[in-house]
Parts: sequence; C-alpha cells; structure tokens
Amino acid sequence: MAESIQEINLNNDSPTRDNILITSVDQLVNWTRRSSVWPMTFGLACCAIEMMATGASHYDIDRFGSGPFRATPRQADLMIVAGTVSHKMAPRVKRLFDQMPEPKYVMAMGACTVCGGPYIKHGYHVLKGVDRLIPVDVYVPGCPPRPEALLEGLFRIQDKMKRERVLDRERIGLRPKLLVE
Amino acid sequence: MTPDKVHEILKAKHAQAVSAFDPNPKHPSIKIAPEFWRVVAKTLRDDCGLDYLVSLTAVDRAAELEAIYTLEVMDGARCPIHVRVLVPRDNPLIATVEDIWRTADWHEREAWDLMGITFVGHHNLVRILCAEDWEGHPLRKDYKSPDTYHGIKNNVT
Amino acid sequence: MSLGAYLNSIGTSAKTIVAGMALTFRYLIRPSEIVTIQYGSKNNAPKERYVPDRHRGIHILETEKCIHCHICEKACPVDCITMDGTRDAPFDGAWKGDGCFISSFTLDLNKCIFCNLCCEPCPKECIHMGMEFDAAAYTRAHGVKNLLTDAPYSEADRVREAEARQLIEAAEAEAKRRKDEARKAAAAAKAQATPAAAPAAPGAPAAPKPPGLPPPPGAVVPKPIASPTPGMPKPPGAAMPPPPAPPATAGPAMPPPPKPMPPMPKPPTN
Amino acid sequence: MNAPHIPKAFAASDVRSEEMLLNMGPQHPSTHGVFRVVIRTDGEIVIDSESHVGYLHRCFEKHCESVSFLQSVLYTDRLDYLTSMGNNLAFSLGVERLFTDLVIPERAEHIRVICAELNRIASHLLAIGTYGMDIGAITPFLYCFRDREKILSIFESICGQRLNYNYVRPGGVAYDIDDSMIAAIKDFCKYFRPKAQEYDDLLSNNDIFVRRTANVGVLSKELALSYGVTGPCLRGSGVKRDLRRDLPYSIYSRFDFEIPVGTGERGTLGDCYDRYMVRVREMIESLRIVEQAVSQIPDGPFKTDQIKGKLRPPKGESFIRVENSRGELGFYIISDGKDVAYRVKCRAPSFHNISLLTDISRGAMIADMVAIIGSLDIVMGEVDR
Amino acid sequence: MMTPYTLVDWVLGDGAGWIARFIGAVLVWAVPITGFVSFVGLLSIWLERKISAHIQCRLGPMEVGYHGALQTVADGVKLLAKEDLVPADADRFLFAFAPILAFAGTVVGFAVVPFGPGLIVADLDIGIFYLAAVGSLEAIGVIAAGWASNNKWSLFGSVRAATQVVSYEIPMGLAFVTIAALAGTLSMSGIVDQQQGWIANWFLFRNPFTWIAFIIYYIAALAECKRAPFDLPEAESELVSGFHTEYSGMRFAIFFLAEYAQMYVVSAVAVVLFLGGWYSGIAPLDAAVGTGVAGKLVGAGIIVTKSFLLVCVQMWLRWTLPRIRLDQMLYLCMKILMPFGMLTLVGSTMWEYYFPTPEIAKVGGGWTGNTVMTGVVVAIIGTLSLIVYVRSVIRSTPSLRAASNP
Repeated sequence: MAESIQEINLNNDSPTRDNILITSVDQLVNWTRRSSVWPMTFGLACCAIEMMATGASHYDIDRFGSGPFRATPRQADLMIVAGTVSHKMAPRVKRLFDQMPEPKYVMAMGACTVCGGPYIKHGYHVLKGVDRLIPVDVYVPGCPPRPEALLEGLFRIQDKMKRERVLDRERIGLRPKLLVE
Repeated sequence: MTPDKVHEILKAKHAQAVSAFDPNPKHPSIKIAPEFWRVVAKTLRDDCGLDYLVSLTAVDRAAELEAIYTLEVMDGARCPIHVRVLVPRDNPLIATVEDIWRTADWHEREAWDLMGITFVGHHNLVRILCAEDWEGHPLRKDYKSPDTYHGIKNNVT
Repeated sequence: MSLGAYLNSIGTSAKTIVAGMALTFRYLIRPSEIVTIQYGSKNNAPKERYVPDRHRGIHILETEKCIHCHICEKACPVDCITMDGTRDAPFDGAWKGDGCFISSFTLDLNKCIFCNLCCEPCPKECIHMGMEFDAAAYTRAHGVKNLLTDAPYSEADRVREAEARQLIEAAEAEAKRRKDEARKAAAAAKAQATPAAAPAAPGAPAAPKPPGLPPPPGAVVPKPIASPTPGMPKPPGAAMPPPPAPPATAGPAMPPPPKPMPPMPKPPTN
Repeated sequence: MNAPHIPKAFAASDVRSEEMLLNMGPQHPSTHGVFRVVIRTDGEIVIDSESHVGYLHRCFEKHCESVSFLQSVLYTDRLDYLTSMGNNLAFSLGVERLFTDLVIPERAEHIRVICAELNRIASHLLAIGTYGMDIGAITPFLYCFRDREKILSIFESICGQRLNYNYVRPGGVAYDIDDSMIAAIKDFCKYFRPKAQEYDDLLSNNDIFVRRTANVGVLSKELALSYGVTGPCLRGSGVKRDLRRDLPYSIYSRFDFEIPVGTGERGTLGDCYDRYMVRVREMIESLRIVEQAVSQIPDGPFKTDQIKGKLRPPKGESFIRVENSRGELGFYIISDGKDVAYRVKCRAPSFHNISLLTDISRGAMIADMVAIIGSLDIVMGEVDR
Repeated sequence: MMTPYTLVDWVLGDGAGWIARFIGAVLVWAVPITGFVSFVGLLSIWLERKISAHIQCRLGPMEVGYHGALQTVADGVKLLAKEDLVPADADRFLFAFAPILAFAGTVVGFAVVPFGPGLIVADLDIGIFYLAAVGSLEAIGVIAAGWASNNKWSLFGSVRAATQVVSYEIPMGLAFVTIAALAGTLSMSGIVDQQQGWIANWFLFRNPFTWIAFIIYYIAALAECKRAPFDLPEAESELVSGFHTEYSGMRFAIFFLAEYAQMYVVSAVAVVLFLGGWYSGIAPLDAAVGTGVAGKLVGAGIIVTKSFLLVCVQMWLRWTLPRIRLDQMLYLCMKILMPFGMLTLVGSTMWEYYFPTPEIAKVGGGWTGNTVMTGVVVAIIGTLSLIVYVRSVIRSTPSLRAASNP
C-alpha cells in the first residue's frame, strides 16, 4: 500500500529530478536528519492523545530517534499537526510553521487535518485540510490514526529525507505545494 | 423544591409573568415573559432556592428565539426545572442574569455567539467560541456558512 | 515553625524521595518490565499481534455479493463512498455484482473516519473494515482507494469510469426502451383479451384470478459480456462467464425497492 | 563637569517594575490542548488572568441539527475525547428518554456500565499522568500510559477503535462482547490494583509533589457552587455530589461504591492535592464497579428490538445528565419527530470547570498556575464543542 | 607534598620559553579536553535517553546504530546542519555570544579536574577555590541568552537561572571549606592523596559530618547544573523551554553540551573531594598498580567510572522527582542547606580535633579509629536501607500489607 518514492515526483517541476546526484555528503546529512527527527508538541485534539500514546512506552517513537518532543518550534524539525485546525487557530498554526528553522517537515495527522474529517460537511468553523495553510509533506488518514499508522507516517518522512540535497535550498520537487483551488 | 411548589411561588409573586406551566414530571417547564425575567430570576434563586444554573439552551423557534434556563437546587433533590423565555427574532433582547448565577457569564456569551440573543447588561458580551471577526450566528436555521474565511475556501466537501 | 517540624519535614521529604527512587530503580534493573512492541523495527518483529479481529481498518469490498443498493453511501456521515453502476443491463468492463453491474466503487480514505456506519446497514454484508491501517501518503490523491481493485484510485480508473458512464446510459436507455415495448405489447395483448372475456362472464361472482404476469415477450437474450475485459485484475465472481442476466421482469418498472432497513444486524464477522 | 549625580535613597515607588503581559498561548505544553490564558504578572506572581477558548470549536451543535440521530452519536465521541463511552452513553440516554416505553435489555445495560467505568479509569489515568508532567515528574506519565494502553486494547477488541468508539447507541450497544473480552477485563482488574499503589509512591506521597500541590489553587465550596463546577473538582472541595448516586441513571443503583471526597489531608480543603486524590480514589471505586458488573453480566440481547429501521424518536424535549469523568455531562435534545434532531445542546463540565480559572489563580505563581490548570483537568474538545 | 609536575613539563622539558609552553599546553591539554568533553556529551546524552527509557518501561533509541549507539552523533550533526536562525529583533551579538560564554564557563572547570595521578591540566594549589570562582561564569552566559533572545519566557528562565546558580554557590562553598579544613590543602591532587589506602580513608567516611557535607554538595551541584528537581530555568511545562526557547541548531547543541559537561565536572569534583579520586579504596590493589604509566591509566579509569556513576545518579533523580517551585528552591538553599553546611563545617573540624586521624592513616592507611566509626555508620546506613526495602516489599504485596496493618 505504501506509495513508492518515485511517486513523490508527481508534482515535480524540474525534469532533472530523476537523475539527481546524491553525493556522499548528502547521504551523511540525510542519514543524520532521518535518524533524529525531533517532532514539535502540537497537540490540538483527539489525535494528540494518539501522538502521546506513540511517544509512550507501548509504541515508543524514541526508538527511531524522535523521542524528545520539543515544546518550542525553534528546535523542532517535524510539525505533526494532530487535531482539528479551526479558523480561530489557523493564524497560530501558520506562525508556528514560519518559526521553525529550515529543513522543516509537516505531517498532517488525522482526517481533520487532511481534509476536514468528520467536520467536512457542516463544520463552518473548521479549516478543511491544513494544506490550505501550510505545505504538508505526509498525510496520515485515520480518526485518530493508530500509533502504528503514525509511525508509518514517520517512516514516509524519513524516506523523503533520503532524497534531500543539502545545497538544494528550495528542495525542488520535494517541497510540497499549498492546496490552492 | 418540586416544580408545582415553584409554580405556586411564582404565581403568587409575579402573576402576570408566568404565561405557561407544563407539570410533566419528566420535563417540567415554565414559560416566563421576557420583560419580567430579571425579577423572576431573583425570586427563583432567593425564594425557591434554585441556586444552580445547569445550562442555558438557545433555540431557534421559527418566529422567535427561545432561551431555556435549566435550574436546580444544588443540595436538595436534584430535579431540574426548565424556564423558557421567548423573544422576537428581529430584536432578541433578554436581561442578563450574570450576577445572579456566575455560570450565566460564559453561557450568555455562547448564546450570543451562536444564536445571536443579546443579553442586556452583560459586562463583556463578545464571541466566546467562534473567531473574533466571525459574521453571523451559526446556529440559526437560516445561517449559511461563509464560502471563504480570510481567503481560505471553506465550503468544500 | 518549630525545630521538630523543621526536622520532621526534612525527614519526610528524604523518606518519600528515597521511596520514589527505589521504585524507579526497580524498573531500571528489570528489563522484563519493558512493554514496547517493536513495531517497524528492522531487526526484530513486533512481539504481540497488535490488531484485534474487530479492528476498523481500511475497507474491503466483496464485489460479487454487492447488490448496488447505495445504503452504505447514504449511511456515511462524510459521504466518502461514491459508487456507480446499473442493475438493468450489463456493459463492457463492468464488475459483476449480485444482480447488478458496478463500474466504480471508490472510498476516499482522507475523509473516512472509520466509524463502521457503512458496514452495519449493508443487507448483504459485503463491505467490511479490514485489518490494514497504513494509509500514509505523500499526496491527497493517493488516499482515494478504488475498492474494486484494492489499489489507489488512479488516472486509468477515472477514464474507465467516464466510458462506463456512457455505456451505462446506453444500456439503461435500451433497457427502458425494451420495457416500454414490453408494456405496450402487454397492454395490446390485454386489450384483445378483455373484449373476448367481457361478454362471457359478466355475472361470475368470483373475480377472475388477476391475469398472471404476461410472459415476457420472447426472452431477448442480451449480448453476453464479451470475454472479461482485459485489465480487470480482480476476476468477477466465478471463473466461468456470467450467466445471461435475466432482463428486468416486466413487472414494476423500477428495481424492487430496497427492503426496509433490517434491525441492526448481528456483529460484523470481518 | 558637574558633580556626578548621586541619587538620594531609592524610594520603593521610584523603582520602575511594570507588570508583564504574558501569553500562555494556544500552543503551550501545559495548557492541555488549545487553551489560551493572557496573564498579567508582577514578577512570578499572577495578578490577573483572562481565558480565551474557542480554538477547537468544531460546530458540534450544528452537526447534530444536520445529520441523523445515529450519525450524531459519532460527534459526541469527539466532545470529551478521553471519555467517549461516557459521551455516547449520555446522548443515548437522552434519546431513549424521548421514547415513552423503551426498555433496554439487561446485558446492554451491564456492558454500558462496564465500558463507561473502564473509560473513566483510562481518562483519570491520563489526567494523573499529565498532571504529574505539569509538575515536572515525567515518569508517572509513562506509567499511566502503559496501564491506559491495556484498557485501550480491551476497547479495541470490543468495538474496533482505540479512541472514538461510536459503540453505545440509542437502544443498546453496537456489538456484543464475548467471553474473551470479559476475560481480558477481569485480567485488567487483577493487574491494575497493585499498579495503582505505584502512583502513591511516585506522586501521591512524594513530598515535592505534595508541596507543589497542597494549599495551591484552593477552590472554596461557595465559589465552586456558584460557577456550577461538577465532578472531581467539586468533590475535591468537600461537596459529596455524584450523579451516579444522587440521580442514578442506567443501572448504577445496583452497585455499591463510595464517592471519594476531598478531606484537605495534606493542605486546606479544596486544593489541587485534593482534586488529584479524588481522581486517584475514584479509579479504585470504578474498578470495584467494573468487577461487580463483570461478575453479574447476564446473557441476552445486547440491543432492544423496539427500535426498527430508522431511529426516529417521537416529538418532544428531553434533558439528561450523566456523571462523566470531568463532571456532569448534559444533553438537552429537542426532536420534532423527524430522524434529524431539531436542536441538541451539550452542557460540558469542562466549560464550567475552566471558567473559574481567573478567580482561583489570582495571587498564585506561574508554576502554580500550571498546577491549577492541570488539576482542573479540562479537555478542550468539550469546552469548545 | 610532591612538586607540581605536569605533563607539559614532561613533554617540553623545563627550559622552553612561555610561548612554547603555552602552545604546548594548548596541544597537550586543550585539544584532548575538548575531545573528552564532546565524548562525555555524546556518552551521557545517549546514557540519559537509555536510562530514562528503561526506567519508563520502554526501549529508548534502538534503530540508529546498535541500540542507538550513533543516536547522539546523528543529533549533533543534524543540529549542525540546521538553519542558523536569530529571532527578529534579538540582540544579535549577545545572542551569538551567550552559548559560547556558557560552554566556556563549563569547560574552564576541567582545568583543575584530575583524570589520573599526574593527569591534571593545572595542578593549582588553590584548586577548589578556583572552582568556586569559575562556577558562576556559566550563569552569565545563561542570563545573556535569556535577555538576548527577546522572548518573555526565556527572560523568565534566565532570571530564575540567575537566582538559582548564584544562591547555590554558598552551600557548595561551605562543602568545599569543610573538605579543605580536613585535607589541609586546596589543591586537588593534594586532597586526593590524603585519601589513599583503604576505603575507610575516603573523606566521605572520615567523620559523620562529611556525609552531610557530601549530600549538601550533591544537592548544590544539582542546582548548579539546573537539573532534576531544580530544572526551573528550562522548565519544560511552565516556560516552554526556558532560556534556550529561541535557540535552534548549533547554538542549542552548544547549550546542550554545556549542560552535560557541567554534570561531569560536578561529579568529578564530588569524586575527588569525597570518594577518593583515583584510588580504588583497596590498598594492595593501589600499591600493586604503582604510579607508572599503568598507574595513571588505571587511576584515570577509576575516576572516570566513579564520575559517570554519579552522573547516572543525577539522571536517575531527574526521571523520578517532580520540579520544585522557585520559593521552595530558595527555602531549601537558605533554610536547610546553609545551616547544615555550617553545622558540618564546625562539626567535622571539632571531630578532627577530638578524634585526629593518625598520620599512618593519612599516608599509608592501616586500620585506625575511624574504621570503627566507619563500621558504625555503614551499619546504620545498611539497616536503614534494609528497613526501607522491607517496608516497600511488604507494601507492594497486598497479602502482607493487609496483615501488617489490619
């Protein structure tokens, strides 16, 4: 079921994307980034409880180096948006995302952040998907997704990190697009 | 403090205020005219001892907006009584009871925010749940949710 | 604060701190207390089976039992199930259901909240929530799942459904035309029969048994589906070519109204 | 060069120490979700605070007016997402109250009580864990989650979901529970009793924890009653009120359990420590209820067969309250005979419990402010609905 | 007293000019010390995550290298490769300089920390005094960081750090003075030499008051490193993350390293002052090893393992105890540690006056008066911990508990 990495190029805009040269420096730096993804505690609603469960003893996200949940956006690499983003909360989410230092990644956890979830038809105050606000790297559907599904999402982020290039500031082809209809 | 006794007290004190009384044991309710509401509220709390406002439900009856106060005696037999206050839809004004029951503060702000009933005399009647600059009162039957909010598309399924 | 209380407070805090430390030390030196299921670990498999039988995971559809009744589509609170097909006549590239032909049955996992409200009212219990839970994806499009092929909804699916749409309309139009003819033929047959019968038995008290359903005018054998269309990885139902579908009975034109929703069925045995 | 200006002795008023406006913003590790407090502090002491809620307003009441009764049970799951079984039970009882002659089978009643009480234990475990983390002890949080994981796996084997169960429905429960699940519940009861003792060593008796919570955030009986506070926060102030005992719904009258009440043992009556201890003792009481219910569970249908097809309660209004883990969760349901409710109002306990933060935290320190918010144990899904 | 004889003299001979000696000192000591500091950082960060994991019934870093061995390397290099971000209107220079100041304030303490019989950077004869002086340099870095990052939370963190670090230096000073009075010298190697011989010779067992001095020193050390119950400056749940809220990437890594380096320094000093430095406490073993290169290596091994054991105790404390409040922290310092510190100073010197440890014990160590005293104290400690253990066993098995209190 997992989408292979080639599929990331769905929104590639530069033809040279496929034969990019991953130098050994890239591989080392990508390995370090991949093995210590520090998530930011950004729990909004029910998905936050499952995120805590992933951090707890039973599923232990610390095994993959993502143990320290940093409270401040400055020290976080991965922003897991866990829970419904309402319109009143949206500007805060945007600001927190901007405060994160580059290379930053966003994981939309739960149906509410992917596309509005249970509140999609009558939720006037709910943002229909957080990718209308900030570019999302990985979508993890579920309401709430199991801790294992969250770990799968983390593995997707790690797979994506494998293809980063240290000098490529704009992360051509890998930087996700804002959903603008 | 059974509903019938409350009804007698109210009948005795404010005869013209009480307009209807439904003694159904499962769901007792009294209808009060809005202009006497503040006075009746005082007697409800002081004389009848209903010192605990459980909740304030704002309902959009097609022609009028209705505020249902669910009251109860905190220490006694816990049987809640529902007091209805109906106000016309165009200018829905109800006197605030914030100083009588402290829970009314946030409940009235919520009723104003979602249903649009203005509570006269409330110390800061601002939106509590929706965003500060939200237009309209979402729980009204004729409410249409906005298509975009701050440029972000909203009505999409 | 008297000297006694002062010393006592130091004593209690020391004692309670030592008690707490003793507890954590017991956990530190006993690796048997570790409860971690090593999910996703490359070197050793997870210890316990982590998904129970009734787990609400990603849906599985048994296409052969589906009667295309749209109940699950209506029961879903977020409308994430969309299906298309017809009960009237077969068309190319259709998945064969139980008395119907389905062209598309997609489920948008992004919207789905895994509440099992679609599987409960299904009269044939052909849609179940499976064990699989991993649906992480890089793009939203990858979240939409085609339940007929158990694969993400691809571009090819969309094109195939557009064509199927035309075929369905054609098939339904043709079926309706055939039904009108049947009704006209039946009406004409009845018109001749009644003037002959009327003078014979005006006084017969017992109402004559209402004429049985007139036999369908010569069962038009619909064109059997050509060989199962290529590109259909999931062979529909039995391997042998599907028996010619009986044309809709000449009785009530629209398909039999779906039975009133039965009381909530017994638990799903998925 | 004039003589250097030697200031005369500093008068206290000369020293400029203006107050600071601190924004314990919607995203803060200790605000238990998206809850914002604007604090005016003078150094470490909080002078005044103003709470802002609504960051998780998910239009629950609008949904109940737009989707059918059966589907709105879903949305009650997501109100107090730590005790979803309790929310489902409250909504189901409210809808059943609209019917005149509806009888719920015995087995369904027992399953409902078991699930509600197990969910209460799970919710209190998380409340105690996060409260320990607010005070600074991280390990109890992990122990609480380890025990909570056992309850979640029981719920998942019963209804398939770990958090939002959609299990207790008007008319009974969605699926039956078989013997393996009953055995799992019995094992949990045996497993959990000694574990509860551990939390005493780590938190309840720990002198640093006691000093951080005793005499902090004292909630007097009158203030609690005037704000309509219910649940462990009210019982922490010594008021013995519990709907399961005062206004018994479902079959709670058959089980014997006590109502733990704050006694002010380590500080004054109604401080943070009392609220915490009430939750710890309530877990043991809930465990007793579950043990009794599991032993008495009869066979039989798990759902009434009086409700056929579409759930269409008769026209009328009903108001029902249930003792959830955070207090009285009430539903005012107005139905006009159709299968979609005309209006549903949810009376959320956390909405009341947090509204008194301004009065209770005046004069406390910032570290105490965090302890007070933790001891009130609010869930934002319920406050903002 | 041995003449100060440091490695630099040994390498360069004593004739070289002061520039050569300075460069020699840099090459011979500064490079290995910073190497050692980063090694200490790597090891103790990994150790902390593993200890905290096993305490919390989970596994901790597993996938990055065998059992997470390369985890800290990955963290470090990743922080290096992060964006260099300075908040909008922060004070750029101070923002950049603060972590350096904090790290320097910690590493400078390594100058007097011995690693073996001769392995000491500068065997100052005022060793402990130098340590007390240098202790508060790191606090200046933290205050600068809090002020420069223009964030109210970090300002709170830095002001709390200021009060804490400065006020806990007094009880630490008292503990230093108690040991200096016993040892008669301030130089670190001098103090360690006094603790030769049997374990009974360690200053910890010298007299009952040094027990209290050790506990006071250890608590004050915890407060200096801003750890365990005293982590008010970077209180995770109150001040978002205290003074290093605005720091990211490399600057945050330097703060992180400074914290763990200071944990090591403080533990090493505790080992030197109380737990017999590089002596293993078994006289024949020390004698057998002698003072040659082997002696230096074994001595270094002993002092480093002892220090890491104390660092592990600090981690064990952190993952058990909640955080105390600002006023309680000051109450503990002013009302408990200081009075008891003065008590131990007076007590231990009077004890030394009435029950002097004869010269033999000081130099070679035979069985003497204080051995009896040590036996008594060890017996008391033993029975006490036995009682606590038995009580916890009784309490944890319900059947016994029911019997014990009907």
